[in-house]
Amino acid sequence: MPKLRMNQAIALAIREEMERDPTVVTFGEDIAEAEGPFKTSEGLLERFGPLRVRDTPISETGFLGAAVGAAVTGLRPVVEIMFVEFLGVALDQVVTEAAMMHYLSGGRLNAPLTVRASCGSGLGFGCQHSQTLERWLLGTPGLKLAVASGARSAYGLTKAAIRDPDPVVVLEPRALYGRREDFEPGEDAVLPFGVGELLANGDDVTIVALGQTVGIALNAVSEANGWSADVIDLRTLMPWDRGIVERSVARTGRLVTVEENQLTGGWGGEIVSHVASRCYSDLRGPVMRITAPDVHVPYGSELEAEYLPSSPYVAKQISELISTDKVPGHWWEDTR
Amino acid sequence: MPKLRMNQAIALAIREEMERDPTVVTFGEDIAEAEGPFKTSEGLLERFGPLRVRDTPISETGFLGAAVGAAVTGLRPVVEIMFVEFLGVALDQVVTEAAMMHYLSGGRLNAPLTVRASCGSGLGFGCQHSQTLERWLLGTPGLKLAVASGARSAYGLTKAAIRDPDPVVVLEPRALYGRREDFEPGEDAVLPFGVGELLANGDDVTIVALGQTVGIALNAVSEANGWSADVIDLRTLMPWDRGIVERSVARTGRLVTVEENQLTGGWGGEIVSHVASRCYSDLRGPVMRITAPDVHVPYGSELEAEYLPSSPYVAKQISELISTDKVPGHWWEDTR
Amino acid sequence: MSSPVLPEETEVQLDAVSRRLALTNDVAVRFARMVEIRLLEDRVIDLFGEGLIPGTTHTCQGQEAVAVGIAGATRPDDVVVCTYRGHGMALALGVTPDALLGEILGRQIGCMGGIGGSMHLSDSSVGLLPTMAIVGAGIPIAAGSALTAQVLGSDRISVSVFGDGSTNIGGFHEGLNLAAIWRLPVIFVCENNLYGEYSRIDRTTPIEDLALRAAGYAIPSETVDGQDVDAVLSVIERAAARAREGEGPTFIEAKTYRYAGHSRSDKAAYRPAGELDSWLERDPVRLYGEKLIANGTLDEEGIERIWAEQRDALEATLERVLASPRASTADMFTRVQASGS
Amino acid sequence: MSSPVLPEETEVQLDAVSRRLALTNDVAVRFARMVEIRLLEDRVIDLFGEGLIPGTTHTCQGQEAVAVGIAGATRPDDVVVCTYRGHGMALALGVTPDALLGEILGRQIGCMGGIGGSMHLSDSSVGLLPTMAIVGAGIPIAAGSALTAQVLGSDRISVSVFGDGSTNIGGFHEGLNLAAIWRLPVIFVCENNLYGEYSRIDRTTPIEDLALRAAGYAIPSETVDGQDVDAVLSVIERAAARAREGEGPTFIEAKTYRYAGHSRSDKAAYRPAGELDSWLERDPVRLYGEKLIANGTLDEEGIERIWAEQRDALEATLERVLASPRASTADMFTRVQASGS
Ligand SMILES: Cc1ncc(C[n+]2csc(CCOP(=O)(O)OP(=O)(O)O)c2C)c(N)n1
Ligand SMILES: Cc1ncc(C[n+]2csc(CCOP(=O)(O)OP(=O)(O)O)c2C)c(N)n1
Ligand SMILES: [Mg+2]
Ligand SMILES: [Mg+2]
Repeated sequence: MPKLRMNQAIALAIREEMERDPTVVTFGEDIAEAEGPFKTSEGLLERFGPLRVRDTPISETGFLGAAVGAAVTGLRPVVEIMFVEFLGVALDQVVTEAAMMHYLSGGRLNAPLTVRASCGSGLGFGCQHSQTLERWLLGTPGLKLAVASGARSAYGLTKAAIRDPDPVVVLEPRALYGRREDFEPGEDAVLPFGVGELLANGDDVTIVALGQTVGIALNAVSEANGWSADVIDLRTLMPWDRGIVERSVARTGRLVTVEENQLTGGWGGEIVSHVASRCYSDLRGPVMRITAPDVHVPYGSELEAEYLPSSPYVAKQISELISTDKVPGHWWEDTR
Repeated sequence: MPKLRMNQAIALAIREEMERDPTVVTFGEDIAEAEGPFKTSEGLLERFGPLRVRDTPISETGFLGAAVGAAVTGLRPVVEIMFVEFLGVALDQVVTEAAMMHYLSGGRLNAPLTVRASCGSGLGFGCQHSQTLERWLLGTPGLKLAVASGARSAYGLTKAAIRDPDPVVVLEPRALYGRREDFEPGEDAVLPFGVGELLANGDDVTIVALGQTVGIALNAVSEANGWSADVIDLRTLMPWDRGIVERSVARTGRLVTVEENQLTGGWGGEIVSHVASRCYSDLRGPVMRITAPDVHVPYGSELEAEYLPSSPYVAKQISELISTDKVPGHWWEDTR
Repeated sequence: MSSPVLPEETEVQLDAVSRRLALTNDVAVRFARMVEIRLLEDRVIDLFGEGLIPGTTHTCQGQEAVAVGIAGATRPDDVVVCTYRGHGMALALGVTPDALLGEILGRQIGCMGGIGGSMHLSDSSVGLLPTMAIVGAGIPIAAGSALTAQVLGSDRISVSVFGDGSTNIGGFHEGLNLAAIWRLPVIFVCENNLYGEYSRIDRTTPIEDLALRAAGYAIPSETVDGQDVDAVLSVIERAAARAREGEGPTFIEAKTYRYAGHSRSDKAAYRPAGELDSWLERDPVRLYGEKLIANGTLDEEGIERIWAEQRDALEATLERVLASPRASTADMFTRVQASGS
Repeated sequence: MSSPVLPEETEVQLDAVSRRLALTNDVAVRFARMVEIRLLEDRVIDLFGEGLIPGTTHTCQGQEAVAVGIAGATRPDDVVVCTYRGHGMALALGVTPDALLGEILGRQIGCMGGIGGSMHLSDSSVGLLPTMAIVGAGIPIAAGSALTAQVLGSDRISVSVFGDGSTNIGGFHEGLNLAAIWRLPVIFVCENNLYGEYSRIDRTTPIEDLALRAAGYAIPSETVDGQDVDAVLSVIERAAARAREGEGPTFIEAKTYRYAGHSRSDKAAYRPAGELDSWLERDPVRLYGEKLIANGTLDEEGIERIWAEQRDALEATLERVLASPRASTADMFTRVQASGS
């Protein structure tokens, strides 16, 4: 089994899909000659040439729009948005154009488009280059949304996204690009959308995590004292795996989401609301969201580390939840 | 007391603020000479002249960006986005630029900018002109978000937005522009942000509504059979009035949100999550979200009416919740 | 002429292709199509006035020659991306009046099933991509459909149709630049009808000659009389030939005028007195009729017959459409995702 | 010189204004400032190399003359909007090395309190609006700050500084068009350093002469040698005079070059052999030093002394900054909203 870094796993996934299907093309800023600002397209230009692997001008609306037009006429474009924040200048093409193409063609056209975007905090890029921003996408009918939690899931989700007939956004936590993971690439590693993964088993609480917080949640559980947890990597937010969460909560009776987002408007609200509403009778205590505070992502290693929920913090909050059956305050409710 | 249509109330609010403060300016597409596509700036050009009341080219990024630059250097721009969907081509200027200006200036600059956008379904404009899209904004640190529910609240929120030192987005449900409401304009009618309003009193359930669903919820309650409800117009989503909701739920023991959004990613998730988490011991039944289905807004009066939760539907869902202590399925869960 | 964007062909779709080919091959059909567009647009305004249709609509009376010129100079397997002001373009490309009125009236036979409405037309059998209601959005989308042809090595081209007001939005700039740097087979057609909504172009755009903007991307440009269908046709033919030869994009500014207001509710009171009248003197439908008489293709009577036939056909269509089933609740759900919902 | 954007002045802020005025009034200071920028940028690269700083940085060695020229030709109450490649511009405008390095090193004395980092500088006392890290975003923002001057009837102007690569994004197009149609007092300065990230301009932009784009908005333009501080200064002075007279925007393309890679991790291997060397021959700092010697303002020894002084000052600054307190947890919360959080 090769030990691949997450960026290598992504490059491999794209390469394999381009081999498999001559309609797959890829473009973005500096992804061809320079092989990607995060080296997620290493070797692709050399292998597939400049017709299928292209650098673009700094024109997110232009090249996302081009991807939409290409997708509905027979290509499967994979486009890179260097930092997810840059979608802010071109969101329209993803959520108002791509996501409506199937509908607006009376079901005749598909827009099999993959938008890859790096996201998240942890590398000191400051407030305009460190967010996750699922909230801009979550809830858009016609769109799918996946979040990688490491090399293996990045590989499997990227391949699934490229094959999917609908537009898909895959978020890639930037802090994980350099981390290596052991896994066997190939058909069996393709990950279906809408299927979460149970990464740890336990009795007292169901922890739902996504992207960068999957590792954080697993570490928290390994430090847990006197309780055990199911840890679910949700993997896709649209669609999301209600079944795996419901089944787990039916056993554990408690739900905690661990997200990288600010508290307000994060994806955790969706999971927590669903469970509080539909699994009420299974609950033996309040649902809880563990998140970052409602502030801009600060610059600087220490502050950024405080911003993101840490494993010890997650463990502490869950311990308190379990022992008191009350939701403890967020750390910043004491701090301020 | 004048009986004003909502669009007249908005024009009056802007006019009064422009009288009061010479730094208030307003611009947008066809808001000056044509007095606004929805007549929300009637009389402003005539009264204040072309230096302060301007038509713009079709350049949402250009004129929103200009509003940001004007706001941090001494003006208070009020800009109109004709349909909230058009923010998709320029979201960056609102959430990544305006909302970070105070932070990025080390607290020295303010960006007192008001973005007004019409939103919502009910007029047959089709899927790209009928959404509410609070989700693009909700959770953005540094931004405020208000939603009008009629002439009175539009007036009060618009005036508060213009006076606010932070960037504010005010959403105006388009279907309400033509509805008249009796109220007394003036200083006392300015509505503070973060303060919800209790519009009906009851014992069995707390209904939280916003924008167009406020009227729907009130109608539902008036049709209620065997139960009564607190109906809260939340008025602002950032910040939102936790206190009024918590106090009400402490009495009623039940929470229902009624929103115009699709189920996934709507603001209801935020309210419901908070209550399910922090007011768990007050609850005597599951929390419930009443929403539209996860589809594009359909064209055509009948389908559009089905899409939006109706008063009878709201009443029926709540009756069932109260009588069974279970959350009934959404209407489309049977239909499909 | 077969195309990867084409799924199973329905009867209506085949009809669209024959309608398109008829227009390409027969100048009388070209004239008839212009008449059809004019009559249908007038009727649509009435239908809205009668309260039969919710929402809004954007008609194109006065701009018929641009639509028919584009359709006549391109192939059904070429791709066209236009806007919410798309009825004329759709009919010209071959979309049937049934499918068009069906869509506007919310019927299942509508070209997108009756759940899109006037602003959202689509027919992949004649290359009409969904018309989008966001200004400028279609411009890079058209570039992208040209990218498909370039990558797959086909000689299909794309045509992007948009208004004068749309040249001020970022998508215009980015779409043209991308098409230029990638040498994509796409024709940008700006229908300069002097107004973006209620604003005259000189109040939003500091230049008169929009071709100047094309120069900023090294894209060759031509300005054409948009009221002369043959002039439009030949300028598009030249641009199409360049595109098919791999010589990249062309920018065409068609000078034209919309007779009606911007949308259903607009009475266009902002227009200077006499402006409409002076454009009516160069009405594209009448001009073309006169030309066909002059060159002996038709006589007065033939012209009159076409008007009459089209009038009758429209009323028959409308009757059929109004009798046909409305879009149903289920239709809301079934086309949200290609992968099933 | 007082400005509505100015709150209470701190010592550091006053210092920034004097630094600015010194530069305006004294050519030797102008030279010293260019040296300061060069040394600081080199040092920043080292600090990142040593792992002392997280994240990324974009330095401007080779582009010093543009920044100093702009600062020298404008007033402290004018407004400047630049980008993430903003260290040089900030220093030129007067921001102190303490405030700049403090920001980069995450200290409370940083010009935005140490929670923004290298890409986010700001000092309203000398008109530097927050530098934004989104390409093109600052262009309409600069237009808007010029709108303030126009509406309030002041003669303040705005300068928008951006790179060659940024001329391909929608915000550029929309910002220039709006400034033109509203005749705003703003100067658009494009620092054409030949690269946008790792892409040479000819691979993303189909024209060589960016002034062509300005013509698309009827904006007058000038191209200037960006390595010659006096040339930059005088072109900006002309544009500023036009703007203050109410004659609207000007577009200036400054031909320049960045010696370092795009950002900390970029070794710039994509550059053709010899390109850097040929630009180094026209190094703006050396050229200006030679000019000052030639016209008798300074002698060789004076030049050497300035380099030595600046070197010492930088090390002293760095020591002070490293000894100063880091941004604290509370700082995360206190500046999210003006209305208190
Ligand atoms: C991004 C965006 N902004 C604004 C609008 C509202 N709008 C619809 S059509 C229109 C005018 C477009 O003018 P033009 O491009 O000249 O086309 P025409 O309507 O004249 O055909 C405007 C402003 C929109 N649909 N999308
Ligand atoms: C909207 C957006 N897209 C992409 C980027 C990533 N990015 C940062 S700098 C840059 C290159 C900009 O080049 P140019 O405008 O020439 O300025 P320079 O860096 O040469 O000063 C890119 C692509 C960004 N910050 N924002
Ligand atoms: Mg027009
Ligand atoms: Mg550059």
